[in-house]
Amino acid sequence: MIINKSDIAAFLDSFRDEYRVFAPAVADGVSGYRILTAGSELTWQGLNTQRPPKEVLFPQSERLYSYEIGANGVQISAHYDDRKKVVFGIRPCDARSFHYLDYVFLGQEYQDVYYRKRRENTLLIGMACLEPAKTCFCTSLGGGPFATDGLDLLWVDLGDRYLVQVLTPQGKALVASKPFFSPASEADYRAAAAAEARARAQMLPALDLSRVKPWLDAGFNAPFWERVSEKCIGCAVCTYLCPTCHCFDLSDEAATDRFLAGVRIRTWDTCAFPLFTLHASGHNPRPTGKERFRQRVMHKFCYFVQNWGEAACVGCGRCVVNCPVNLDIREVLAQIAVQDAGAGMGQ
Amino acid sequence: MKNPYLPMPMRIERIGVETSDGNIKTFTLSFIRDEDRQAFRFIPGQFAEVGVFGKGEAPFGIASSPLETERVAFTVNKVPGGVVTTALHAARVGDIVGMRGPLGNGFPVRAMEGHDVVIIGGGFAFTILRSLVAYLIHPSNRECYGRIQVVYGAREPGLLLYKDELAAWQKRQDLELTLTVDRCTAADEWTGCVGVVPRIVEEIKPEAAKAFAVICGPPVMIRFTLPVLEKLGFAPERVLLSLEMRMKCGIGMCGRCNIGHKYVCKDGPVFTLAELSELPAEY
Amino acid sequence: MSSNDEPKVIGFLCNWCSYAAADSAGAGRYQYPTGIRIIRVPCSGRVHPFFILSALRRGADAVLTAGCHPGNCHYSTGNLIARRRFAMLKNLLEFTGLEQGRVNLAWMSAADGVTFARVASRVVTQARELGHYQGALRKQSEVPDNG
Amino acid sequence: MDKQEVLRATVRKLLQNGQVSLVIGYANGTLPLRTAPVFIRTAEEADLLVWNSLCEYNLANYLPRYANDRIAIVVKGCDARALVGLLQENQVQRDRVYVIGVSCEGVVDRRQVAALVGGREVTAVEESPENIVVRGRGFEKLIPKKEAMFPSCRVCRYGNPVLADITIGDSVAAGEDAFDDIAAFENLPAPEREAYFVREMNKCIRCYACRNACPMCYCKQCFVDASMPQWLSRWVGTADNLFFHLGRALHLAGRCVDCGACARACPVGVDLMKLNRKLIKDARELFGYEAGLDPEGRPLLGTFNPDDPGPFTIRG
Repeated sequence: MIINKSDIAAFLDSFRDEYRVFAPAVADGVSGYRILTAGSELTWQGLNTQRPPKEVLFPQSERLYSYEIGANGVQISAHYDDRKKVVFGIRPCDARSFHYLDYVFLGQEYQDVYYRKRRENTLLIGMACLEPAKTCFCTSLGGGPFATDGLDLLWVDLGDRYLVQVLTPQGKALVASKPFFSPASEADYRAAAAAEARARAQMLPALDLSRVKPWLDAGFNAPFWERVSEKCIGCAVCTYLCPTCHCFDLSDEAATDRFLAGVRIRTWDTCAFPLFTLHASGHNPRPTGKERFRQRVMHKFCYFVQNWGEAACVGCGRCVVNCPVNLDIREVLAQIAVQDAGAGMGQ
Repeated sequence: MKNPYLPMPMRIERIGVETSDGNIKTFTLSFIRDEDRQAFRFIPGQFAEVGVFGKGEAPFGIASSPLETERVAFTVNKVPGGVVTTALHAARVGDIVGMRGPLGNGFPVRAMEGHDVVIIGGGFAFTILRSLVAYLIHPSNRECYGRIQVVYGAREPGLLLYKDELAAWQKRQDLELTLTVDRCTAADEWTGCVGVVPRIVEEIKPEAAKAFAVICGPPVMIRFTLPVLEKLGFAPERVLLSLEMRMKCGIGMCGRCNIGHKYVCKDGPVFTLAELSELPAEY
Repeated sequence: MSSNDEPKVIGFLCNWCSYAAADSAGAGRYQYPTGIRIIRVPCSGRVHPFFILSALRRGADAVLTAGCHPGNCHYSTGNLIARRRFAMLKNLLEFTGLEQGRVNLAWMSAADGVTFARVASRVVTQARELGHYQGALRKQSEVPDNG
Repeated sequence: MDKQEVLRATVRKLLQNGQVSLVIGYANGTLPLRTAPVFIRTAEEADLLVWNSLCEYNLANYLPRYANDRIAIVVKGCDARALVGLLQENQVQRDRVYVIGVSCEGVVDRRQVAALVGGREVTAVEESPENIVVRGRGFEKLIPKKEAMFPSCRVCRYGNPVLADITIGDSVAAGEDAFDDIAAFENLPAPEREAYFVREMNKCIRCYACRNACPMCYCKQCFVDASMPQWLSRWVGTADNLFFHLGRALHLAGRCVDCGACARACPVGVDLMKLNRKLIKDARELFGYEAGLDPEGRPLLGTFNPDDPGPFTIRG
């Protein structure tokens, strides 16, 4: 299908009564997926936002429930968010990240109800990447500038209009319910295919990760980790800005204005912090930066693959761009790929 | 859909001080909601997140017997700097706390049927072993298992948990209980063994051929007991250990308790020695 | 602010002077406002900046730190350390927009019941005029889509 | 020889003759506009070292980790002041560290450059003594260094390392810092100042990159991680973010050397220097104190003067 660019503001505004529309935008100098109050606010020109879209489904801080203890026990009320949402202009790599979050929050014995309620009520309208950045490496991880995984619709910018690729029944229903779409022509499809070829050609060659998992399987004790992690300062930039990092903390906040009442909150947490694994006894299974850095790499490129069949990385490049000391995960992976196969076997 | 983050409200029914230093207390909790009481079933070795409202939650192994369905007991060691354990120790009978669980895998009590069981515990970690022993010796289960030997050690007599129960167990014919302490004074009037747990295990020489060994205790005890079990011929598949890790969610999502690709909260806390040898030694 | 909506003032009072002064204010029946909640500290030097930030963060409308006159510290120099630290803290807080009068420092001696009553009244009166503290240390940015 | 060649030769010699076993310096990064900290252990690796205006990190940050090694470290003027602070606070032993000072004319700030090119991706950069040229898809821009520089560098008075075993490069002229930025902000009405900080704090994601990039933030347990008492909520919001940044700034009062490592590490551009430079200004104006100049000196807040000003004390 085709939608004209002149109709975009009206298209976005048509959601307003029923949905909250999230789209990439800059506020106070920081880009992220933010709620649009009017379609005309859509001004984003860039590729990946600084803040990852995971926060639409998994906010950095959220209240899980409130409690109040009374004479007859405790009143517990959960805070769910089941409002309808559209994420407009999400990049293919970011959309794939939701697929990984789904494994963790929806694919196990217990389901994360908070995540599920948001996820079920969210439509994803993707925007193909015409000019991937030099820090993009989605093609190394099975994605691509026009990848469709996880999306309901994928839009391709054709200058004065978008070609709309319908990917799910929800996407189909959405297109059918709005008066802005018309059938695409053969020429439109050819233009989109050419744009994809151009975008792919602009990307750096994909990393060969075939040797990474096999080496990591045996590489836990390799001396490699000492040096590769040496410049890491142990902050949370890479993990907080990662669209697939899902680790969190649970804590209680007592109300300051009432006795015996408060909330349980969930906040992002990270394997980069020593407190993450510190036992109350003082013992820490990951006592130094080396173990913590190793955990991040292992979790993404070894353990996650073992548990779910895919690496927990979409190649969005946020960690590459934002690392305060230029510890580039692409370089780490490239180094791993050339490690001696037996190097990690020793205890 | 059930929300795994919502705690069951529980009332503290009894608080027993276990040790002479007062740092270990057993909290017996009763269900406030009937539906929770009816739904809560567990196997020995499972744990629960016990929460003090306003302070937070921490994981504790369930110390009571699975066959006791009216109440659930946890034995809590007060850790300096431990927010939840400190708050629990300050709690009083009648207070309301939260509980989420049961969580984790528990001991493979079905697979252990038809076998001898050698239970080796040290210090505070004995709490889940108490649950296991209570389960095994219950009249409805006892005949499913062979010989049951228990070795339980503490630094000194005053630090042994569940003293009344231990006394009752010592009188039983179908349970061989050996208590040991690292040291004691005359004032303790101690009549049990003196010596560290690994040595006692070596002395009593449990038969490995058709037995499971279950070990819970401080790392140093485990480190020195494992070679003893190996020498006695215990296969790594039949040696069970329960691990401790910092945990928050208890359901494999929050990401902090993994050892390699396994999560202690959902894949454990009970692992066989064979399973552990496949994982990185990061615990 | 109505009279039953009194400001909350946290007073960190040194054991050796202002705490005793508050006591003697009571004994001497000098009136001071009920809105001041007293926390006894061993020395004004014990009052870490975080105590003051924390008080504002968790509900105080104003904070008073009171210690011995310079030169009279029970530990000889605690109050002099406190004075420097307080200068940096107060300037920084006011730089970030906190109103003057929210954080205060006063010196007094143990016998100064009258002084204590006057200082306490002044701090509470100021706080009453300023109204409840609702500044940046009390604001909670909401995650836009958190139900 | 240019500074970089002298630097490499110096390091080669230090490693060859065994004077040190490790050198911490700068190497080329994987991105334009970036260098990366590098840890060098052999003379051959000395060629990895670079010196240019992208050497933005304060490498003194890594020193406390290597308490048992004899190491050499490359420092700019501000980094040397941080090192002095660490010596003052007994975090580093002077005789274990060989200090390679490099006179510095300021570092390029990626954020300034990004603003000057409208946020477009920079794919290549070239440096000349006066300018940098940045290129990206469909653009090329020549930027005078002064404009691309980190703001504190523009008024830096300590381009020449205050402490060094060897100083590379000619001495640079000292700048003049009248703290105009802070003074201007002080003159804004209080509600405006508060609104500014509310906006800045709302950006913060509490990744603690600022803390971890700071050489003076070496506490074994940071106050943000304390649980008894728990000063901060885990909730990431205005109030607790401000508590964190005020708390951190106050911990650095009289210790911060204005190197800006925190601000450059921040992924979301929180204006951290506003807080830090206010405290630097006050320390200078109220107590005539400057951090990181005297290894034998005592920290500002660990000492006092009986005549310290106290105009703020209230009377009954």
